[in-house]
Amino acid sequence: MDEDKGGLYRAVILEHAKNPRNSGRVENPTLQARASNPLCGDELELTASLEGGILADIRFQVRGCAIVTAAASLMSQVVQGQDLEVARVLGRTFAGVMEGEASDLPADLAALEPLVEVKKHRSRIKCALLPWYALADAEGAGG
Amino acid sequence: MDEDKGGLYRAVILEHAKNPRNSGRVENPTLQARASNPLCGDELELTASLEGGILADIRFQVRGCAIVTAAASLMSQVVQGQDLEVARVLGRTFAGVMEGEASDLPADLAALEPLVEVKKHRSRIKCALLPWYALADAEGAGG
Amino acid sequence: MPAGSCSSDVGAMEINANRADFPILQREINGHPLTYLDNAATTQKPRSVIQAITRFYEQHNANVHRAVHTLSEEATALYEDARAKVARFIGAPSARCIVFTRGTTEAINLVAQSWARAHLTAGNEIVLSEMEHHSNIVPWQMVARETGAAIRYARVTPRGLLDRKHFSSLLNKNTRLVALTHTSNVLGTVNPLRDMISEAHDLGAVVLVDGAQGVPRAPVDVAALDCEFLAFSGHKMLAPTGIGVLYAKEHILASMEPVQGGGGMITRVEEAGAEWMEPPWRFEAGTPNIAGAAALATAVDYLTAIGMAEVQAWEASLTEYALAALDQAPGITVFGPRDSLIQSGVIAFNADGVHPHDAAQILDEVGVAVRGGHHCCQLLMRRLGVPAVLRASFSVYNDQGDVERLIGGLERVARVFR
Amino acid sequence: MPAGSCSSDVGAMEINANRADFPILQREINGHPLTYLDNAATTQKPRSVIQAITRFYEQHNANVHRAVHTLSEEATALYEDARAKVARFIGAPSARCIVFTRGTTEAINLVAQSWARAHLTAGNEIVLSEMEHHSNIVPWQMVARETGAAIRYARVTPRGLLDRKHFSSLLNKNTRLVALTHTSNVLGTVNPLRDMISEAHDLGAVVLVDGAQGVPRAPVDVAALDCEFLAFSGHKMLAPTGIGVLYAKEHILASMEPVQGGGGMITRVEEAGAEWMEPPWRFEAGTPNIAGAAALATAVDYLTAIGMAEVQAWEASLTEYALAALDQAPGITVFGPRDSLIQSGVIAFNADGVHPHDAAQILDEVGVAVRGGHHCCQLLMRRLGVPAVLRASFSVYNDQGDVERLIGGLERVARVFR
Ligand SMILES: Cc1ncc(COP(=O)(O)O)c(C=O)c1O
Ligand SMILES: Cc1ncc(COP(=O)(O)O)c(C=O)c1O
Repeated sequence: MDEDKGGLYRAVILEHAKNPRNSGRVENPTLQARASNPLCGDELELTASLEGGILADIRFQVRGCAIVTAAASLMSQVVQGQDLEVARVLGRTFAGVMEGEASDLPADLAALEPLVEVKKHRSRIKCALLPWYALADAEGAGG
Repeated sequence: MDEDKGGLYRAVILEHAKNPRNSGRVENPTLQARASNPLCGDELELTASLEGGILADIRFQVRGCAIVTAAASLMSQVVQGQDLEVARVLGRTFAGVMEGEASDLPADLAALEPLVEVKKHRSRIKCALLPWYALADAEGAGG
Repeated sequence: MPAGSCSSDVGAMEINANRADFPILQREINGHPLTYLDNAATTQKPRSVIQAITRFYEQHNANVHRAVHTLSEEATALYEDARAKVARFIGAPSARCIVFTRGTTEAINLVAQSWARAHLTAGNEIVLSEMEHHSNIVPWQMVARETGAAIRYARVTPRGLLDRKHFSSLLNKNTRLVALTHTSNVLGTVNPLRDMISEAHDLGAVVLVDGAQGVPRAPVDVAALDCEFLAFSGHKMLAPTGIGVLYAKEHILASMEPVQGGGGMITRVEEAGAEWMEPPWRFEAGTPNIAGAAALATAVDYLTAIGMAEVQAWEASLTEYALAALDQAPGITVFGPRDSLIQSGVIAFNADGVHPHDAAQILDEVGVAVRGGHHCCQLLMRRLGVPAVLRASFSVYNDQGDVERLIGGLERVARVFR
Repeated sequence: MPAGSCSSDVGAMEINANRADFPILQREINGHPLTYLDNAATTQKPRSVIQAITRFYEQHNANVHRAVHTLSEEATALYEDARAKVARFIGAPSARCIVFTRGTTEAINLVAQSWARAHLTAGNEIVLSEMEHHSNIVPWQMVARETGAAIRYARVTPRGLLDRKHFSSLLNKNTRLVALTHTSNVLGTVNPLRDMISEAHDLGAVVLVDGAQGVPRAPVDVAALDCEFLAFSGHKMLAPTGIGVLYAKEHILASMEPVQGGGGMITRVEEAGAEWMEPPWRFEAGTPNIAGAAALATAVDYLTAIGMAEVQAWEASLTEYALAALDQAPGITVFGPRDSLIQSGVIAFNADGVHPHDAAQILDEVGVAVRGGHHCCQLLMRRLGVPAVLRASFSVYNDQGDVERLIGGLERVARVFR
């Protein structure tokens, strides 16, 4: 198996893991969630500012493996500027693909293609989905 | 396997099972015990009259399989008129043979030879030993 | 492959094809071919099940969960796929309703220790029947002693049926739990569970079904039965020893505390305490019998390929044949319903004047394996008025030839003890 | 047959002969030969053990106890002989001290639920250590909650040793139970048990040893240790999943109530209650994992033929070799004693800046199976200050080539994450 192409750790995953997009915290977030996978020790915090139902800004702070870090980074790019409820539907669609219920990624999730390889590795699927679980659970911050 | 020779149910065992010697109860016993094997439902009562340490009369009432019935019958013949403590030592010797610790029956237990076959059948060994356990446990009756 | 087409007029030849799948049936016992009729104690295993174990250890062996390497992923998939397959086999809505245990006994004890200990108090009643296996009595006695709940035993009729009226008379608003066997392991009696379960539900009781004999012998559908719990053992349905199943309704499982603590059932451990995983994993502390679960899935495949309705029909036809033959045999007393419509693959009988252990031993001398004893049913023995009985019990590989060898053996028993 | 002569200067060639006995080592993983270094999770099985299972099902399968037919006599003999063999293997005075369980976890839970529940009350203390596996923590937390007893955790030093002084400082006249691992499943640390046990005994405490890692890796003699209880798992010592052992001193076992009720553990059942069989059978309700016990005996034979002292020496030599190699490798942090005199066959480490799961996954791509995670030791992880570590662990079939492939794999990890 070539080290840099294919497999779980293809270049784009590694690139996102090393330089995660939208990393950090949104100041005065209007939406917030924590998610963790105690079995791996992965922990993640999502903060976002919601403007009229739109995810105007979304950021992640991740302590975890390359997959969960890249998944959060890729997700933040996909949902940035999206309607929250639309984004949550996208999350369920992605979960369906990863859990083998649906087979193909729809066009609006094409950016997540590098993560689909993860579904061959049952024990890691949760790493790819953790940021989406956080979005599903996120609630208004501070109030 | 021939039906009448060898095996567990050789003629002498069957004969003792059908016509057990010293069957019944001693009246006013000075020695008495019950033994049972709840796993098979076997039950047995030993009564004896002890005269100066000698088993002057010993009888068995048995509800159980052919092996336990024959074992009680054969034993009663062996110990009838014996010193109680000597008889108990014989019981331990016989148990040693049946449980595979000793290999040969001593001469004074030669009459028990037809029972030795039982030792090939682990689940039945207790049937052959039950009357001897009763003797080991027997206590003075009525007082 | 097992014969696929055993309709109700199933012929010996058709299902006979199965015999070749069971390596142990080649064995000779005391110079005679093995006639194995002790299936209610444990069944033999088809080659495919034995190979599933070998394949696991030669190709996939690893511990489950929590590791990312290939073997562990494979072992986890085999283990969790087995759970899903077992769920489908009994009509459970989800794999999350399936807890793997060592066997029926552990499954029942789990319910007793987790569910019953939390829900029963003095004044509550548990209804059992006199035909229950000790494994469906003793756990309730233990929990009754702890909680102060009382146990009521539904009577068995002289014909060996559960006394339906007596059962109804025992139910009342204090009845919290009803635990009944699907099929008696001594008499073969099949209980009218659907009806009894709905009667128990009407009074608000929870129902556990002991499926140790029922699940291997007939189609069992938990959705149709609507029982809260179903317990059964792999080793009585062509699978290995050491693996069994507790089915429970999902919301009940979710409300239950674990009984054993350890690795694999927690999400977080602190010095002061731990957080449980969700069911079913919460109830599976420690390394499970992984190969056993994988091989149970193979046994389910084997039975499914035959069809459980066909298994049931085949055992009914053998039971009828054997009942008729035992009726002809002199000096044989048969216990139980003697009716293959309500009797499934198990027959209890005695040879008059011969202790069951002696009869079983003499049968063994000609290769016929039956069991004599109380069969872990001392209450039923007392009701039948005997210390012990002989039991012949069938599985998919038995045929009329086995019954004939049993009858021949019983003639020998009579000759020896004539 | 395993190589018989592995003295302390054991050469790779000699014990290498064992590799051919393990069919799974022929497997390729992602195009690479399998380098199995996850032995602390579960070991692979030699052909003789796999064949023992097959032989059981092809020739001897029956339920144990209570039947007189030949197969049942044979199955019972295999099962009870296995008990005797296990007793000899650990220096137990009698087979009656050996209870078969599913594994270490169930063995510890049995002691918690039977012995500890009966003996502990508020004010009593249980002493554990921070390096215990969750299976030697959670059962005590559960019993502590029920009884009001308190748990004290002996600290682990930065070097990964049990803090001997801190341990002593925890012992007092309220200490009823001390439960300690023989060998840490993360750090490989071997605890000075003899000494600690006699100190606990001086204060009147009872001692349980978690032998899950120790029994497979070194000679363990319960008579010499003088512990009251020893728990271990078959699957970590070349035997199948689903079988394990609780050793207990005979008089203690005789004083203990059963935890599970059912067939095979009673002498008499009445409507109102039941009478228990004597130990060890009292603790084995239901049909046990018969084939598993028989195959465990074969695994004991396999290990005995090598010699446990030789196994220990071989693992020490591999540990030394691996520690030296990991020290040379750039960007690797090793945890634990780093001293093969007090470290047995298990090494914890991390690749700097790489999450253990990512490292384990990349190692798997070249066929190297190690485990990354908390290894069921969250308390120890907190003490080490990391969420997870990588772990390589050895068994009899590993050799220096495996270590070299691990090191090669770690270079690959560094390249991927450079
Ligand atoms: C009706 C019934 N219930 C329970 C059991 C106990 O099953 P196991 O021994 O597999 O736990 C048996 C079998 O022995 C049985 O026949
Ligand atoms: C030290 C230690 N204790 C207990 C256990 C639990 O063993 P099992 O999962 O076989 O019950 C393990 C293995 O996981 C272990 O390494």
